[in-house]
Amino acid sequence: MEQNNQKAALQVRDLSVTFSLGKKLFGPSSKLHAVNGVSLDVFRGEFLSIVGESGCGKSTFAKVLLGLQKPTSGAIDLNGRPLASYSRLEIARQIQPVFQDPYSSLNPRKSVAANVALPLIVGKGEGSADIRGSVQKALDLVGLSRKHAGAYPNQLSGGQRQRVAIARALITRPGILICDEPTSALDVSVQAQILNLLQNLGRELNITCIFISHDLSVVKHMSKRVAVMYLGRIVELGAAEDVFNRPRHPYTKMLIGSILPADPGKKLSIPTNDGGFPDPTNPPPGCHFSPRCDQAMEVCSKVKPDLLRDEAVEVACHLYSGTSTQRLAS
Amino acid sequence: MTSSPASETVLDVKNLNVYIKTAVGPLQATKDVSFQVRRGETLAIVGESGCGKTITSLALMGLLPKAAFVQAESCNFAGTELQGLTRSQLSRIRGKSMSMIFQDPMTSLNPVYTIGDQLAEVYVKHGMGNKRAARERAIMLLERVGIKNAAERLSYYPHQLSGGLRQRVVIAMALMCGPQLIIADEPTTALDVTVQARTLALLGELQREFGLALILITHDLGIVASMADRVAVMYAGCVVEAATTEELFRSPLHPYTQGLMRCIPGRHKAGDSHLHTIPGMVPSLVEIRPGCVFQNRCAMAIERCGGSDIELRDVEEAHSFRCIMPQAELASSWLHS
Amino acid sequence: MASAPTATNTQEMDYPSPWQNAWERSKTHIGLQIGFSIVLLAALAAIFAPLIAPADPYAQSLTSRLLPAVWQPNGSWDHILGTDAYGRDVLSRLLYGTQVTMIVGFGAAVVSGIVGSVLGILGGYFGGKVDAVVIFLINVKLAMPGVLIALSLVSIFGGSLISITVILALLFWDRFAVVARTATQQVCANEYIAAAECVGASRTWIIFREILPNIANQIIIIGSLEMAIAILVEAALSFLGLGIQPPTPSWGILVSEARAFMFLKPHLIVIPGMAIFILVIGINLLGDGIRDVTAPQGRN
Amino acid sequence: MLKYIIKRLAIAILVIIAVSVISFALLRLSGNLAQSLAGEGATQQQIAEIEKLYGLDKPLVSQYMDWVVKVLQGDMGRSLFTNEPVFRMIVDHIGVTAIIASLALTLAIVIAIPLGVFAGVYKNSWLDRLALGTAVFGSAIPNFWFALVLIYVFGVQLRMLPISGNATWQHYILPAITLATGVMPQIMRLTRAGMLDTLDAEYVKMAWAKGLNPMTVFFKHALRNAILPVVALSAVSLGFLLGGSVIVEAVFALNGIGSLAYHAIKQADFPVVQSILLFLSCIYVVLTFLADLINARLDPRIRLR
Repeated sequence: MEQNNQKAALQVRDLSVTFSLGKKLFGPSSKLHAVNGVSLDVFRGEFLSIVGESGCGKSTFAKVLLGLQKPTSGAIDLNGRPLASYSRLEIARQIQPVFQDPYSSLNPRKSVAANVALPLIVGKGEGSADIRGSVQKALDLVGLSRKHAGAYPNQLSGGQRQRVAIARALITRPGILICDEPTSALDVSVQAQILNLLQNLGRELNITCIFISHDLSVVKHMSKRVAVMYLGRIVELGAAEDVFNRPRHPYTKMLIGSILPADPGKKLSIPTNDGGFPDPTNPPPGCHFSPRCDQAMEVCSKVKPDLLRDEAVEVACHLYSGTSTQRLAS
Repeated sequence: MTSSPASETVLDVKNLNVYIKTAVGPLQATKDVSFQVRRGETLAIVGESGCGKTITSLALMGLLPKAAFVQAESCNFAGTELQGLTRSQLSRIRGKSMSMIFQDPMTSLNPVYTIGDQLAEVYVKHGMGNKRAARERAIMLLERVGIKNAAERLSYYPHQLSGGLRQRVVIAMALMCGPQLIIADEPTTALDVTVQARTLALLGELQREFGLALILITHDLGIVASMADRVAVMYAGCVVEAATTEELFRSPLHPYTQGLMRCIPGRHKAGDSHLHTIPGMVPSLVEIRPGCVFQNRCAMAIERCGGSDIELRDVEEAHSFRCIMPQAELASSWLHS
Repeated sequence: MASAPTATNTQEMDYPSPWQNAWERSKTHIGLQIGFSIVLLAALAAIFAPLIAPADPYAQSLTSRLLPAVWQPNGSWDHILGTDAYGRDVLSRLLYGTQVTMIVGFGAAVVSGIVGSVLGILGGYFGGKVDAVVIFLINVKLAMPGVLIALSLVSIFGGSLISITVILALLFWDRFAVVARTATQQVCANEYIAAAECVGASRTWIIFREILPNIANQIIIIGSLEMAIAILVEAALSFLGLGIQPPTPSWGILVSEARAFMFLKPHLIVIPGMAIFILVIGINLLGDGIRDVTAPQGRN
Repeated sequence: MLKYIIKRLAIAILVIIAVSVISFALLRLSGNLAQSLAGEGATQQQIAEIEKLYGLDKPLVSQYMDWVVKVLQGDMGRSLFTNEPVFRMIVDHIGVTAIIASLALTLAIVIAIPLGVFAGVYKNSWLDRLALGTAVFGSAIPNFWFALVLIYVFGVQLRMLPISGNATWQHYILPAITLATGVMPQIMRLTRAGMLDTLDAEYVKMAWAKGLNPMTVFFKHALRNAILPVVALSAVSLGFLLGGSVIVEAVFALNGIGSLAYHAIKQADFPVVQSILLFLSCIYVVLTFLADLINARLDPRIRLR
């Protein structure tokens, strides 16, 4: 890999998360493979986006990285050491989240200052005098003023709340920020403010940012590298430019085709042959996308395609792997 | 109604004002909102949360909460003045010649009745035919909106269908009585992107096929660009700019419209460039000052903006905006951004 | 430092804390004020009964049996509410009865509140098997005929203040558990709980610092309702003779003792009955008022 | 659906087992039963004989097992005082209680549901205030005292209704009103809260948008959803009324299961008490199970899971 010389902040190998959905009275218990064999390197200081529709496993993946969800199998290394070997507080000092809903991500019974100071108080890293100063610095960083420190979350607008949530995440200066749909609950004009803020902070504090979103235009604008997920698997991974300019996987093409450009000249392109989103508890065999794919071949519904390099990007599709037909024969 | 020429105006709203009664007196939620929709035409009402776009649609349908009241110069729907209609007169129009599609298909279908019951209900209520006729029409429309095995699906309950399919059922329901006007309030916001594209495409097809007037309420300029013939941009209860879609995207005049368009990611090249932002946030109803509603966030604001209310100015046949700045100055500010 | 544009320049107002908001709202909340006054009055009466009661509530006098109240013919200011069948001063018994009522009601609400909330929070927070056990306990509790169990327990353990309080607490914990459990589940669905987990907060921290403050007002409201019900049930048990034991002046006993004379001296049952009724209404108003003024407020 | 029923059934059985253990244990807590049965001046030998007679000398676990086995065979034992079979006693007394409890529940539902519906529909109107006022009144009034007031007003002053015993149907009216007053507020409040929720729901807005009549919207679309939790509450209330009628039975001199239990408790007639507790719990469990079935019938999200 060309980026091998860069240090990986996070190294994810063959990660799976399986939920048991309770037993049926007769027959086997049904299982949901929310994340299914995901491998991914996240390099220090990069802005990586994970994109996909609801149910593709992107949020579960984020939860695993944050330690909120135990993986069923697979390995994650943080700075070269297994994530499991870190204590809860050590992980907290290095990885922090920004969540989707600014209306539920702050404790309504605590002031802004108390919400922001939470990581320090729990981590007991600094004395109380320092906490005040650190909170102030963190609020400055996200563009909030001193007087907001005494406010309560319900007295702030959605954008301001999201800034508070970012301040809380940054107060311990973590190396990695995981943003799970941080702007999908916000208005367009406010979304732009928050996106700019994240971009500035990422660059100036040299933070590794994992950005999870369903909004392709936001992802296209923000990220250097993109991973496209479908039904728990990464189907395409590469530099944003390559993925958006020359998508390879038919699902990526469909997603990009679904972007509605703010340009009346271009007319809506409709995805064809769309059988609809399959039942995630009983995904189609082989390539999960094959029933919706208009380029599907015989092999697609039988053999799971591996994520393989095709020029600049990696893609999990039989169209781009010459070996698959032979494998079917054998 | 007899058949009418394509240019016939289906809905003509003049100076619609909605007030909400509160403990501190009535608050004005929309201010002098005017627009028209013609047969076969899509009007998009676009704006951010709190701009009054949903209140406007609820006012048209007579679905406002009890605390709200309406004053308008006129609300003419296909020759009928909606203002002053009694509840029962209005309910003869609602669902029959004017129907509505709500945002969230997960909650807009009643969970305890079958799809078939809910589709047939509106048909029978409006005296379009008996239950058997309703059933046939329901099957026809479900097939038309792309639901396979329509006859069988009639006995399904909403929770047995996916979000995308439910929204198709809602669309079919809106079509049951052959309406002249459909108001769709953020019809695809709750759906996944690939489903959104298909649902919008379907809506567009149906509109052409049935010659509907469509009011599309949305916050998404992408949806506006791909669906609408004309656009009204709302901010803080006012229509700040109205134009044909082509015209609006080519030369937006109002500073808010311009700001909104610059905020969209993807207008720039990917990578380092910063997004344009509109500083501050949408004012709440209590915070609105006299004069221009956008003055406190506007980069071009001058003292005069805080004076009297700004009138809607026509620049071309179908393009009007609410700003005191000279048109040339506004146009050049867009070109140089 | 990053030079982020400031988010706002529009608001120059101060931000009042939730307590200030609640205080402001309570100034105009008449129900809360009435309820608070009634409960405060009852509490004062209970605390100062020995000082303000005109007579010994236990002192019997054969010569002054069933004396009329002051507004009735031949009434006198010596016994403002008259005397009962044993010649005891009714006003004094009523005042001392407030002690019993308040102690049993408040005690039962607090004990059941603690037991029920602990179970509910554990079930709601940990979910899974812990939750299944909590739900099962609630189901078992609901399936048992409460009043009969209480009567049996009183007949076994006797009718002392403490035993009545504990027995009533056993009767009422389930509502706290149900409410605390649902409230905890709702709170746990919020992202600030996940955020606290992500900063490495312990479970104790999350339960006491994140969850509890957010469900406290719901628990307090249930507490007020249960206190009211406990007062009613105590009175009923005492009325049946399987509660507080005579001659201790419980309001239920006052009614029960006056029953034999209800056609002759109706005021003897009307007064203690009304006392219960008013106090219970007061507690309900107070609880509803607390809910109204502490309900979280939206931005506009 | 089948899975749902089986799961409910399993839980119901577990609950009954737990209740039987608790009510058994509870009555063994009451000190030395044999001592109290034998009376004050009994000799050691007499006590030992009584222990043997009632099986009280065996370990608690086997006493419990013996009891359970007998109960399953339909033998609930005999009263220590009248020597009547307990089962017989329960059957003789349940009728009166069942009548007043179901009358009370019917009365409460007939008043509470329409009141709750219209209180929800016309929120903050005079009707809503009246409904809430009634609810506060009903839940704050001590029922033994209310019963006395009813007796005084209708029985003594107006001489309209009989006040004690159960000779005619009129005898049931005042007890039923008393009991209904206690459960009516809860049903009213739940109906009202349910209506407020559902009237706010999108599908009700949709119903308005379809041009349906107000009554269709309120009753077909809103109430049908709001009623689901009320069904469960009604079952719980009926169970509560059956076990809670003891006070009303005492005031109106009705000879129902409540007064049977009351006297048995006073006399420490433990076979009678524990059988009544078990019996009422079983009825409660059956009632809530029925409510679950009705709910499943009414709510396709449960039925078609």
